[in-house]
Amino acid sequence: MIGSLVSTGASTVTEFISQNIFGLDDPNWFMYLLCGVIAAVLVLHVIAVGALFFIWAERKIAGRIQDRLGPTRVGGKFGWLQTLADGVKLIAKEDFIPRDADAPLFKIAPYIAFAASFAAFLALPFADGAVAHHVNTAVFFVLAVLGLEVFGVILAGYASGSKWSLFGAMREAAQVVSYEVPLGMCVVIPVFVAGTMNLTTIGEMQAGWFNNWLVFHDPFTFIAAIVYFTCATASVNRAPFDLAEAESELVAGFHTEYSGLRWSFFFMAEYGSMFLVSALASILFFGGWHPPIPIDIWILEAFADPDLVAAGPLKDAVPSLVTFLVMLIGIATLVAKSVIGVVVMMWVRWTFPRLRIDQVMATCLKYCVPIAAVCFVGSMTWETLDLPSMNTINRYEIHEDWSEDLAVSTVGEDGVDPEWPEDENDDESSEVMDGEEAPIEEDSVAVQNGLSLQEGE
Amino acid sequence: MGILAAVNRVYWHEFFFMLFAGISVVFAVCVLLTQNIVRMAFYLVLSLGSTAGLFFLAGAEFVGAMQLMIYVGGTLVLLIFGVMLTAQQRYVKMNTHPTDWVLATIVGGSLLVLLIGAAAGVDSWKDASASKKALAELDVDDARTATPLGLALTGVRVDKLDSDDPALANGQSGYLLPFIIVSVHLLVVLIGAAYMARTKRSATAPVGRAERARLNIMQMEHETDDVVYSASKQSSSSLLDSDQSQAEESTDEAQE
Amino acid sequence: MFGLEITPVIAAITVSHYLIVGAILFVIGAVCMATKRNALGILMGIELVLNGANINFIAFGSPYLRDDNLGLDGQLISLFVIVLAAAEAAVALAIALNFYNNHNTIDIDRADELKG
Amino acid sequence: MSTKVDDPRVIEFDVRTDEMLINMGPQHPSTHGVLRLILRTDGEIVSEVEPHLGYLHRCAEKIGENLTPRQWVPYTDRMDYLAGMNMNLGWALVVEKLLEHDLPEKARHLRVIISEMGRIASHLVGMGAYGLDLGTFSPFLYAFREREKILDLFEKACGARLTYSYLTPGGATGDLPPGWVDECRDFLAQFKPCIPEFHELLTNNQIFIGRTAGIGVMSAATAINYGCTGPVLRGSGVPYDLRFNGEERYTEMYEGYQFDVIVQDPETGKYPDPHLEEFGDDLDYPEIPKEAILGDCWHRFYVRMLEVVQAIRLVEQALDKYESASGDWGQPIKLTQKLPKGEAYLETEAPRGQMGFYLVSTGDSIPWRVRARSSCFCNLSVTSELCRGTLLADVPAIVGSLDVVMGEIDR
Repeated sequence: MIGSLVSTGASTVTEFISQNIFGLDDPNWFMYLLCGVIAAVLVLHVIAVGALFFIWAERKIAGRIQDRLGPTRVGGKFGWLQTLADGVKLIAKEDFIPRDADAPLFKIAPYIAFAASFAAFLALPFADGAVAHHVNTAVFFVLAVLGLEVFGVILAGYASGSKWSLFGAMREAAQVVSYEVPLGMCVVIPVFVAGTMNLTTIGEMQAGWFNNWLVFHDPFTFIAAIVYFTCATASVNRAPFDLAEAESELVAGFHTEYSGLRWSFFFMAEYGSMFLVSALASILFFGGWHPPIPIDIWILEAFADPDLVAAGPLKDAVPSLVTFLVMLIGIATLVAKSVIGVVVMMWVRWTFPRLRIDQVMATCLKYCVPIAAVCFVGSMTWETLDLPSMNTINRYEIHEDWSEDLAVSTVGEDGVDPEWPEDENDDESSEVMDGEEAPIEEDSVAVQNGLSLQEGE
Repeated sequence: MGILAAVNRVYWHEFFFMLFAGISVVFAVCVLLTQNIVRMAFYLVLSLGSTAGLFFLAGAEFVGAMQLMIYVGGTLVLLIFGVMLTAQQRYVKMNTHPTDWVLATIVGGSLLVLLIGAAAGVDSWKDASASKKALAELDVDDARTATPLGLALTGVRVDKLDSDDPALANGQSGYLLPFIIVSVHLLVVLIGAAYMARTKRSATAPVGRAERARLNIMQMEHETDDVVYSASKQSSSSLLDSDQSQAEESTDEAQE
Repeated sequence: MFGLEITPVIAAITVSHYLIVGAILFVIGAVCMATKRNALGILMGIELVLNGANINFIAFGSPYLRDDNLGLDGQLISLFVIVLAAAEAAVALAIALNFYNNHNTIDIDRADELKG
Repeated sequence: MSTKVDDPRVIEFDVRTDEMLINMGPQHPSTHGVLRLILRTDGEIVSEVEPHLGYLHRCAEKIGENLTPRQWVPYTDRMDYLAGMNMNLGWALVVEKLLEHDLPEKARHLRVIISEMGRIASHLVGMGAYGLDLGTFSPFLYAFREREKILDLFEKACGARLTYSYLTPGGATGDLPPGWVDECRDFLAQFKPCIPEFHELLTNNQIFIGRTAGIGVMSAATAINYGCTGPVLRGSGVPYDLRFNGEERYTEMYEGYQFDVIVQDPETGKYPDPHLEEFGDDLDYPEIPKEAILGDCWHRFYVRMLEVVQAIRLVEQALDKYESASGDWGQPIKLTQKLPKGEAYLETEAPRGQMGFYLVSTGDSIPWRVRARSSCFCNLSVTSELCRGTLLADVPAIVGSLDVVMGEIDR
């Protein structure tokens, strides 16, 4: 039960700590609590420190784009500590509630937005094994929880008692609800190419050279990646889709009446979400925590014990310190890729004018949804017909070091897995697709296939 | 180390169960008691969200995520409707008659007693040893139900492959037909809802729209004292061609 | 000495516990449906009722609680419930909107036009 | 009970919603100063807009009736504070008209240089701030970067950056300092390549076109009926520029200059070809997008952009003429110069349109009546006509395209 709830990702760490520091064979509740807290604090820092960095970066990037310097004073030449100074200012600011506001909802709204953004990080793997909570349906979970952020915005807009805020909230609601459709469709494409909703598995599949990234799987995934990024920009409410806080029309939209620390919580949530959708894009399309050049594989191969290589996955054949090192490289890679995504969002923000609400809706319904649907069907056809792909996904390599049981293999779908003859697989899958009864004579294959799927997923 | 060893990890289940169940029930009661629609919807979100926590706890990860996404996300729409339909008179209250409360409490209480009696009445449901045993044999794989669920919806039950029942062991008896029925049902429902939400596009609204607008404006004028509007100042005579084309364009936008 | 001899404050969670939570949510939802005059409030009551039922399905299908559990069937049925609840909410909201368009309120007690 | 809304611009919705009255301003990010717009909205759709003025009223005209004409020059600076030079010019010309004072040749060219530079500076603000209205921040800073260079030149000429009081009745307060002409040429040389950048960032940008093309369409008849002038009028296709059509006392200032009135040719549907040889071929001007309708926000914006080019042309010609001209920069009239009995009215083409000053004198050195006819006041009055039935986000776009300055409206 703990495994599925508290912190499976940390459970290896938990065992490590309890065995080496406290000398316990079986980790007890205190260890789990400790490791849960550690995981929570680490994730919190991704958002809090991330927001500090991104706000600074946004100013610096905006400054450079606009032919000026940006912050230069606080914290030395580059103004590193500008955000911190701002934070101090925001904390010291008077935190008032308008007379017409619905006070309880007004107070709680920023925390809802922040908590949603924070909770979505729960299931986001930063590298193989570096995940706060290993959710098997991580993609789904992240999208679902991220979608809850809009609650905070709507409550803020409603509870402020200001018409501008209400406008912002309504725009945000319409926008986010609409953009979840193409966003979900784009996310499903890598999911069925990989055959799993498990982000760790999807990430591990794309190990190796950059042509293994799912964005290069077929032309449709390539388009889907672009559509995903567009829709993600819209769903986290960034320019040119930042209608909820359109300052030229709505003063400041949903946070018109907010000030001080509560206001800054909205911003932490926004920057957290930006990082999150970028990280999700990296994992789903851009190779996750694997560098474009397989440095991590080379390191593993260099340290691998030749006797163990044949027995199982590469990671089991190397000293744990090397695994840890590779994990750190992976985390750095993923963070770098996500930062690139965030920087692109900033670049777009400081370049383009804002769209109008009907144009935002038209972009979603007239362009993003049909394109995503076509990509969905096209990519599915590509996968079903087994057309040539730039990817050489070797699914044998996939394993997750959070569970020993899964170290064997993950089974591919139609014909990708060389273990089974292609024709049998195709027969099986086509029959499944047609909804007909599986022939009894192929029972054994069905059993094998089904069990393996259940096992490896 | 006695204490540490004593508190077995199994108790996390109890802890989180009580936490989620408590939040869920408390906020459900809040939904019942509050009269403000938006707050009601907000409490419902919390209640449904912690129910999703219960689902995670019971090992139904996919259903839990689904609950978050669809149920809680659907409540979002409720919330918006709440705001929209009450924006004219904020914090609208519709008080229930005390008799209704008494009656509802009596009936509801009886039902509750009955249901709890039934829930606690079956011995095998209360068998803690089973759950302890299941927890002791905890295997993370058991929670990995997304693929079996998906296959079941396409008609193949991979989890029944080792069943004793030969009919089930073929991996048949999936949920393909219900799945298709539900899909068609959803489609029909969405089309129907979209159709129903449209009123007849009429210039003759049943309850005078202009009258309401006028009343609103009078009220607003009272609030912003220096605003002077005459509600019936519309001149269609001075329309120019370009303005008409603009109006048509705006109509298109509105239809979108 | 502080070990397992202490009687646990909380008994191990069984199916019954889940059922009781489900029952409470169900009853609250039913009372909500009965007492609210607001159309959206009634809709929320329905959601609570369906949710209470869902908890039962999940509990019976949970491998953690019983050996002879429903397995995937429990989860599948609750999936269908969720989907149908979404469909039901869409229709109900459309009705509420239509009602509001015609009566300028969402107080269902005003829906008394068929009264003789 | 049933009612019918007659105005087809007010849209009947399928879903019945309630109307809201919203105050946009006077403290609102995109109302260009202290303009207050009261919007009657139905959701996102604006059914009525009513501008409220007077938050910046400073009794400038009344003050003018208590000061001598030269003393009142600084007050004209504060009317259209983004184009103070052009305001100075208008007042100087009308006083000179009353005095029947003629300028030396050099002073005439100096005035062309200064007022056209002022036009560039003013249009740069209009352009940058319009980007701001549409939610893009960067063009604003690019525009201000260039404007700052013009202000540097003005500062060298007269010592002030905003309220110049440089062109006064009788000429200017001083000659251009040595080397100024070359600096001005340098500025123009480096400014010309910036124009395509602006076109790329805004005029050609697909989102910009989507936000402006077909929005706030004003027919020529509406523009004339409301008394719109300047780029707003020319954006609707009316070829009216006071530098051509104005009084002789004003148009003779531009005698011998080559420039075009920026207005769409009704036959070819094109603007005067800005591909002038002196600009080289690297200037890439955008085609008029298909969505754009004559008289919409895009056209008003584009007219301003092209007028900047024409102003550069004028300045370049004027610099040459200034260097070779005879005479001096013109001596300002005495502070207590007696005005002849009578009245005078003259209109000039300020960046935002026709700026008229009216002066009645009883023979004293202090005018009996001073009146300013500002362009923005008339341009703004068309707002409620243009905004009816648009979306909320179009209101800043339309108001921004009219490019109003509240100082000039309220005076």
